Amino acid sequence: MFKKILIANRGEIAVRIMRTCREMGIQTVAVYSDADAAAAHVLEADEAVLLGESEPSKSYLNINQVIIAAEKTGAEAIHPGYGFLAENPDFAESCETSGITFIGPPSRVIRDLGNKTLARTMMEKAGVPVIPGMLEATTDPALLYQEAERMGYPVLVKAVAGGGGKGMRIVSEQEEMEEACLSAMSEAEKAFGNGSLYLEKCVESPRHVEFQILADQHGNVVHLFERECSIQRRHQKIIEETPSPAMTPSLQDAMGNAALSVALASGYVNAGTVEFLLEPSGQFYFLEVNTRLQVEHPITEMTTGIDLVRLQLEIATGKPLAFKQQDITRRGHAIECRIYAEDPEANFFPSPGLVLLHREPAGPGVRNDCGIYEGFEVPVEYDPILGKLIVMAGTREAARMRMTRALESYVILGIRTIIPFLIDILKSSEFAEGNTYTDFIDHNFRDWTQKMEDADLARIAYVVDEMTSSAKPSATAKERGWPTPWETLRAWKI
Amino acid sequence: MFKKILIANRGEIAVRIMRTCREMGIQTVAVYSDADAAAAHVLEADEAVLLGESEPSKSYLNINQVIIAAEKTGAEAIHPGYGFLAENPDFAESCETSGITFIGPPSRVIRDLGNKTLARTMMEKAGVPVIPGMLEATTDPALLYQEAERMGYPVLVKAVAGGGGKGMRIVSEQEEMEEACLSAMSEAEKAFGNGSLYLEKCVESPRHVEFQILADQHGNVVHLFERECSIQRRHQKIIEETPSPAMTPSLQDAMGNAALSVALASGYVNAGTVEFLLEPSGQFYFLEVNTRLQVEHPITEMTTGIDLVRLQLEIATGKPLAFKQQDITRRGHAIECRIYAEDPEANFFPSPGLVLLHREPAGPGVRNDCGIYEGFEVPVEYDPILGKLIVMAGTREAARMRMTRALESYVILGIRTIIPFLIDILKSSEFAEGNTYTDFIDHNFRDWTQKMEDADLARIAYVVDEMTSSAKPSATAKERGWPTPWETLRAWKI
Amino acid sequence: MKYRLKIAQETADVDAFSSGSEQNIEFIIGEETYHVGYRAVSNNCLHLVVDGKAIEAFHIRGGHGKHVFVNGRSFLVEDADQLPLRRGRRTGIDQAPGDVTPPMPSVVVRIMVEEGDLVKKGQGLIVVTAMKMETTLKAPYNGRVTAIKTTVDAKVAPGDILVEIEEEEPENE
Amino acid sequence: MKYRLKIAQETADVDAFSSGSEQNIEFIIGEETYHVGYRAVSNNCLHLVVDGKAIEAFHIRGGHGKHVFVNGRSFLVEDADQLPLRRGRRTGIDQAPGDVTPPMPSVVVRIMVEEGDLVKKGQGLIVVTAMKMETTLKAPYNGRVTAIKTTVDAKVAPGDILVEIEEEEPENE
Repeated sequence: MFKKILIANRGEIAVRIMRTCREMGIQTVAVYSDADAAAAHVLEADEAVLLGESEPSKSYLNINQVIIAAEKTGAEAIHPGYGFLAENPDFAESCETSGITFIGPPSRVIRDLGNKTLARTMMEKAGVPVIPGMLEATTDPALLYQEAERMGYPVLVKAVAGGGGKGMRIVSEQEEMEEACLSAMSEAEKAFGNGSLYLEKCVESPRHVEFQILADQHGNVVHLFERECSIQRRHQKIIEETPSPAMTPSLQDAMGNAALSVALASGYVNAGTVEFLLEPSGQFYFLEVNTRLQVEHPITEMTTGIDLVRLQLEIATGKPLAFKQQDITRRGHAIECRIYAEDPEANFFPSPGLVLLHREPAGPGVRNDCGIYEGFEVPVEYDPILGKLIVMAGTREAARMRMTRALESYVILGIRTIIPFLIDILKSSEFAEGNTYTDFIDHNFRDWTQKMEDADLARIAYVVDEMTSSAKPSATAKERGWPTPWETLRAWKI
Repeated sequence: MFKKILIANRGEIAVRIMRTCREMGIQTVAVYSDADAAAAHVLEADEAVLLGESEPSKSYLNINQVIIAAEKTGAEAIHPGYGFLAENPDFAESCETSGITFIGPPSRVIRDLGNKTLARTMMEKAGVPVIPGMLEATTDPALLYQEAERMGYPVLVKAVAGGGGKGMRIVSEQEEMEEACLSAMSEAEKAFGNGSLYLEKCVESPRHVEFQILADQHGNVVHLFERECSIQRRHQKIIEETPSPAMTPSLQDAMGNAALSVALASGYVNAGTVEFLLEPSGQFYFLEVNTRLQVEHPITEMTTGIDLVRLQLEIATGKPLAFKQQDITRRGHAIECRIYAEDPEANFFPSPGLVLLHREPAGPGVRNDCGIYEGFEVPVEYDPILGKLIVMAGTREAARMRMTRALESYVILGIRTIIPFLIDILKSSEFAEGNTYTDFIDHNFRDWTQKMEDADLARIAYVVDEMTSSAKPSATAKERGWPTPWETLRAWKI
Repeated sequence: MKYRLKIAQETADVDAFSSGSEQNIEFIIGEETYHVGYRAVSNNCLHLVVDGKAIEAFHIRGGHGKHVFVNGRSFLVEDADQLPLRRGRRTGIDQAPGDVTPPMPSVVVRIMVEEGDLVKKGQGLIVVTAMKMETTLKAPYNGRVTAIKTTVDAKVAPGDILVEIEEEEPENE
Repeated sequence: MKYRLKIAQETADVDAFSSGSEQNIEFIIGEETYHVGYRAVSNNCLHLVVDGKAIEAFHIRGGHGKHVFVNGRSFLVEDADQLPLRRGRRTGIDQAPGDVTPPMPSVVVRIMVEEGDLVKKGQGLIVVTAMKMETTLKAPYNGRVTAIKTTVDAKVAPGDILVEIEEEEPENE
């Protein structure tokens, strides 16, 4: 096993990877940007190397700097986490040529599968059903308009190098097409360095169902069942669960086998995720492969009892899988909620800033993969994901109630989060009944607003604190030695 | 299902029970003493009723007060937790006669099994092996000395009403017998209101292995596999795990069947634990039945995926068990460490006082059932158990490493805890190899002292804080509005 | 004690009466009456019993008020009597009709109009980004762009007016 | 900066030199030298890099010093120059030979000797209880009980002398 590895990521996923490393006796090297000098992943690591300025391109996306950090610290391998360089084939290749083990698939596999249209062609050949759409990506808006007319609206504009909803737009009519293409291209160019787009026919009322796969270097491939990730806002998953409420034994076999075919067709190695759209009819379509650890991997870990990061490391050292498909069992029901720093009262706009108070939920079956702490300033430069709250229980209903309790006891003050929105979804009868489609939010929560029932309780708490605080001066952020939120947002003009 | 129940306990176990209640939509009523007005279980409950003074006999052991609290708040049932009134048959009977459901076995079963000598006789009849010993308890020291002479030292002095090591002494020679009997009698009288003692032959180098049982009101009985609890200090369990490192499939069958025989012989209902001593030869002896939820129940929950409190509540409402023995599977390996407020540098004497700083461990497979919080004053009146740290992982070794990491990241300042002692046990080769016998501590850690390797690091931290604190004044407990530890220990003279 | 406490856009009158016994307060908020028992658990945590139901409330000063957490929701509670008379409000995009201002600190990515352009209500004017998320600020009403007060890559914050638009057919003039 | 810092019974000289660059300090403690980088993460948490290895240290004032947590262990660190010259020490039972004093706040359960009794080293004198656990305080040497300064049910704390014993054959006289 490796003696030391570098984690080329930040926040909750870097912390999560380091925890497994520590449990395996592996030393960890964190990398960080100026904005992250006191970030949770820096505190968790055995060593930390400054990459550069806060702008991702100057730090977390800077391949050279990351490789130099690994060489300088003697790290034998690099775990890329998700996002940033995780699905960048050039990065994997740089690791390969520098003699550093990239903990993920070979660069060739990442390159093939990262090209969404090539991946579609490959899977079609392997007999895996794919959605009708363009097979060639383009940066020519005219070509996109023409294809959209041919296919008929609604269409899905997607970035060829995309993932996580970045550079993706649903366009329901011609008038919206121009701005959608321009803004998707700009987003994709920024996020992936590649603005090429392609179109897909919009599948109506689908579920997003994905299969976790594991493949070792010896040709052994297994899947670890599905995750349903239909609850999305702006094409970003916000709630994931396993099993999918729509799953049946025969569908699970069919989709599981399709996932294995995808892995075999692409020569996959290490952990990956095969994403499908599932129609109400039971028909499913291959969407794409995420060639890395998935944000929502913990729900698979909790229900299968398998530590995916540990297996990623073992596979990367050449160890064969110690189990076969039939040895893998799943138990109970797990739900994950992503905790985004977004203001549900201001159109879900991102809410960076100082975490003034942080009390985490706890208890049986509750796991909080968290990248913040009290006193941490959430930077404006990176994804708004603060962490993920995951629960497991015996049944879906017990898991739903457990998640509700956990969310209701999760205190984050100073920045805004989507927790109240998540609570209302979890409590809704639509979610309770498992009617989870990718248009769930638009359909059920389009006009959601913060419930004000408890506003009087908040007023009461305010006054009680005022009345009792003479004896016990309320510590403000300033008195606790922290800068106030507005002071810390570096160089903003107000 | 019940609409509202009362939890007749305090601290971590009361909090843990309330969490399941909340997830089942059941309202909770806490009870508390003067010392516990701001205890964690009071903060967790929907309602709270003051029982009386801090002395247990005037609050948590006051049957009338508890029944009145239940009646006043309209609680339909009472969960007794462990300790206090949990194994008091008079309390169960008072509930029965007041028309309140006691969440546990019928008072008759508690009474039968609480009489250790009667229980021995009952189990002998049922064909379950028991340890040679006295069948009659006594408060006459002379009779105890005489029996000890007859049996031969070493002997075990045990309280007939005992449990949790209270009123228990190992006596290896005649000279120690007098003080041992007097102090055991006094302890037992205090703890259980019954000072009667009996003797057992000391089994040498045994493991403590217990089976979790569940029985519904319809005659269905299952066991949920074993827990090994050999790592004990002063007859108090400090580390528990499942599976037992000594377990084999045939032994598991034999002991599991014995546990089921015990349940059937006693007419058991609800959750309980059958304790055995297991000799290196594989011979095992019935010790006693704990007729309540066990402190270490979480390791069973984590490996079987079953919420024992939920099942206790369902059984209490008359619901039949939804599964049979063969449906119950166990996965992975779980370890629990009890976090006692005891000073490992001062002979493990209890360490009550104010919790100045509290940072809980987190991460995959980590559960902290905790009854304290930052700013809480741990009372001098009650058990020194602050909580329990539990981990699960795929293998024993992975669980051992995970627990080590979790313990090393658990920060409790202000009071002393046994965490450094636990870390050294977890890291020892004897524990790693599974050589866990009830004399493990005496054998391997008799002369344990705190490692001072990190003392210089502590000095460095002290100085760095001094040097940087001009800019950022270090908040003392006083400045944070809390009384200092010495002020809070009510009425102690110094 | 009397307070006027504002949460989001709602200001309510709060009267608090100490009801004799030491740890009890009676509240009248608007039309509602609440009987409240309390205990300060720590500097940032209160245990309240409101009409018999226990709740844990967390609170901390920040910005112009106190952040308060109850029942899974957090609120910014401000003392309306101590607020500056007029200031840039943290609001949804639709709520400050005349202002084209970002809802959070962010960076200008694209300016889609020029001075003198006629714009329609809802038309995209400026795209800003924060935490890798882009948002389009839209025209609050039909009108003519009279000034663009920012540039691409500028860092902007709530309250900054980025575009000035003269309303075409003002309703109230 | 120079300190004399005491942990348990060990006092060590600590010299700290700011080594030019802003966030680095060189320490000499006894015979050892440490190169330390640091960052104050919060009021109670430091991120230290000691000879290249990162550690998170937590600290808070309490009692006569600072409680400090590193690598899973907590220490009470005291400034030896600022300690009262002589005070009741928090010690193990064997470490303060002349004192029969409880190690922690506790309650007297039983007194097993009377004034004038001859006692042997290790003989049980008094049983105290705290958190439902009983501990027997034992005679530190052979001698005669000259005074019993407590009663059953009395609340006692570290530093209180509960029994006075005149040593029978003092070694140093």
